[in-house]
Amino acid sequence: MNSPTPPETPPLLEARGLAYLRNDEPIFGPLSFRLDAGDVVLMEGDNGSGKTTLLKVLSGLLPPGAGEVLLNGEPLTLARLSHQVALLGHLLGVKGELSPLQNLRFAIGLGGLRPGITPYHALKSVGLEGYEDLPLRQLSAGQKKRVALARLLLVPAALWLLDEPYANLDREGITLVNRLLELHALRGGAALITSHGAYAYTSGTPRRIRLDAVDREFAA
Amino acid sequence: MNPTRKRRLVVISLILGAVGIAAALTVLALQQNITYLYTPVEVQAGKVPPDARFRLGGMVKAGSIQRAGDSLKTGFTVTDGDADLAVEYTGILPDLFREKQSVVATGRMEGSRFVASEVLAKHDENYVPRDVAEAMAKAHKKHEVSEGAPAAQ
Amino acid sequence: MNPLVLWFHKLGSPPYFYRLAGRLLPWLWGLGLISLAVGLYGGLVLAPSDYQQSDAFRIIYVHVPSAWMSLFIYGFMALNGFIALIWRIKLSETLAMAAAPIGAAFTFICLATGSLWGKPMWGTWWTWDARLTSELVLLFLYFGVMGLYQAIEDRRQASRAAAFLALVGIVNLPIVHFSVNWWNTLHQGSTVRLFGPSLIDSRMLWPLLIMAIATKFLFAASLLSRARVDLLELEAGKDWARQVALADGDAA
Amino acid sequence: MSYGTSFSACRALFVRDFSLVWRRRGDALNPVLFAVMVVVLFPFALGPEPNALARISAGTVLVALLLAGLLSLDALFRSDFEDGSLEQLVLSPHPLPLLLACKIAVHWLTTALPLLLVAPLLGELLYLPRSELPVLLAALALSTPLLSLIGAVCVALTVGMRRSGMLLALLVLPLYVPVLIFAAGACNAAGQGLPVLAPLLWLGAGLALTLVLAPLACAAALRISLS
Repeated sequence: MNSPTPPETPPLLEARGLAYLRNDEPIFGPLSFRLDAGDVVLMEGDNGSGKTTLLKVLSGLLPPGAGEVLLNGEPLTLARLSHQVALLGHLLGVKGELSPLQNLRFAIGLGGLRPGITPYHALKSVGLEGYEDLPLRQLSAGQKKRVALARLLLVPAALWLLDEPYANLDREGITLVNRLLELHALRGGAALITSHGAYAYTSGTPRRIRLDAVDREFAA
Repeated sequence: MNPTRKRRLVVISLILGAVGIAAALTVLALQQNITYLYTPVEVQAGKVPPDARFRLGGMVKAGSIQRAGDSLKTGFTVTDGDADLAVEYTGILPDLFREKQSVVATGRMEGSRFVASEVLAKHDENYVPRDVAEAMAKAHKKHEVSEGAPAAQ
Repeated sequence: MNPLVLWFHKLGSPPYFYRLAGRLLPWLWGLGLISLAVGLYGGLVLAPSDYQQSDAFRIIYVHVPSAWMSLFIYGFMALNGFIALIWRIKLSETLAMAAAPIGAAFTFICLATGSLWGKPMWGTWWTWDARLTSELVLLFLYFGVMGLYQAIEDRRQASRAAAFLALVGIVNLPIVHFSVNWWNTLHQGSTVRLFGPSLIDSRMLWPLLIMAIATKFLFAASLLSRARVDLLELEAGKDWARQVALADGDAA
Repeated sequence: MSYGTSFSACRALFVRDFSLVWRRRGDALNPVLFAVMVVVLFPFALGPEPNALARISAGTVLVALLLAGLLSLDALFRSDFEDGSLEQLVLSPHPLPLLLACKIAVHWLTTALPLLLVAPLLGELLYLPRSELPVLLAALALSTPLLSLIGAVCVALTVGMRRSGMLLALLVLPLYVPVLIFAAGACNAAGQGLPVLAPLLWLGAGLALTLVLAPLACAAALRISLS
């Protein structure tokens, strides 16, 4: 995973003519794009343009209305759902009653552990040293988000799907997200992040996709 | 083995195992025989424990109905062909209650008599026009007399 | 492609189904009402009265066909639900959900007429025996399917969830059907048999069979009427639906 | 790179759900209190005559426990759905039916098992004949897992709804009827000295099937309601 990806390997994630309909109303799409190892793509769109829905379709939570999602060249099915995907949604998936450490241990049990890192390390690198055993309920919204970011560091998923990762974060937190994304890209991972445009991934030159620009085809 | 296929195999073998266990338990349960009602022969064989409230099923024996003149009390005999049981009931009987009619009575044994608190008539799945029934009755009359005679003794 | 498969594909397309159903409907209603009239006349007037139950047995001409329909429609609903869940065919979702209230109505008729019949014959309106209880559970299952369908906003998700519930509830069907054979119940066994001779005189049987056919036609007719409206609502954004609405507006 | 074994995923789920229940241990007692309250209402309504109460005692305890279980059912996926943990569960690389089976098991252990433990007390309140108690407990031991499993499938179907209480009851109760009939049948038979094995065997057969099929159905239902 750490070696640079040769060009002939299939892309980590590919969307082909992807669209989603609710009550026959198109939510987004059709959309085609690909993500290779090392890519960070910023998915921009206004509120209600279907960013969250897109991430749910890409992670396999929602069946696509049209088109298909390919992970490593293979179509996404229920059986091979998300072995490679970590989703950070609007809802963080952490429990207020439990401490950061307990939350992370559960995430590891569920999703596996990336070699060479421990929950303590992960909490330290998101700036939560000293908060390991406090119930999450007592932390601020931004700190909860950091716990969720620490989860991404721990689980061995190559593809990160982040829904508005900058929301609720202070300036320092925003730089933290950018640093984590850079690190992930350098390690051969890829990330798709959504934003309504107020904040953005600034380091490097990320590819940007406008979600509301229907019918625009993006090739890598 | 490919993980998808392995998972499918596990699921299928689990389902088969569950179906097997369920089938075995069902066979055992069917041997136990859940009864909605007991017949006189079962009652006399002692299958019903004393003091149990149960349903008695059978045919009202011809000529066994005795109505008390001054009350709603009715006595009759329920038979299943092999055994008879005297039944006592106080109350209004359903329209269909008559001789040679299937009935289901709920109650308990008091001595050798069955005291019913409820009597329901069970009609069978046969529907016959009245004229046909009369014709059949005529044709079978001789047969029925010879059949009824030993039971009356 | 096989012409039959092709036809099914065509049938699955809402505009085609809408037009086909529109053409079939007058026939189905007509045949249904005619056979209903014939069946009722035959059952209530022509059929001789029973030697035991005299005229009370005539409830059979409403009770038994609705009992058959209550099971048949549930099976139909579950089958369409299965197709909807596996192949995600919109028409199947619509048909399954359109069938539920009709099935509930037949189940209710069956229970009500059975109750009316039970009072004079058995001596009770209701008894908790296996056949009656499982039929009541069937009614509740219909209510559950309808309630779940109403409760979810997204129509297609709602019909998939409700179809799933219908599939879970299908365990009840064999219980209803075989309850009289499995347990020694107050309810009598089946009179009309698919295999072997029926236990009913032919003069009494034919109106019953006509009524069975009439209820099938009436079910098909009301199902198609309901499904047409539902499809139009579901596809309100599509061109064909707009054209239908415009045509109706012109006609009015 | 390892995704961990399914066993460790189940263990993590057990550990988390039990610690959550421990953190909210006050709530965990509510079903028990509810069942006690329901049972206490019966002597008020029917009069305190021991014979009358004894006749209905087994059935009343069964219904009280069934209703208490129904009330606690709604919480099975509620908090996981509201904080996004349910999405993480569905996205886990491990078989969803297995994970759900673990969740249902924790739910049964923390809500139904306490009810099972107070059942003798509830029976005592209603003058349950001593001879019926073992049969009642056996029937409960077989039927409460069945109720949890069947209930979980219905909860999974209503998981996205804000107010699902009445609807859930409408979906669940028809499916509970056969379980209740067999459990009550065993108790009644015991009360009259009739053989009790057959209804218990039916419950066992149902449990064996549901144990495998309900988690699969629950997973399918959950995917429908999350979409």
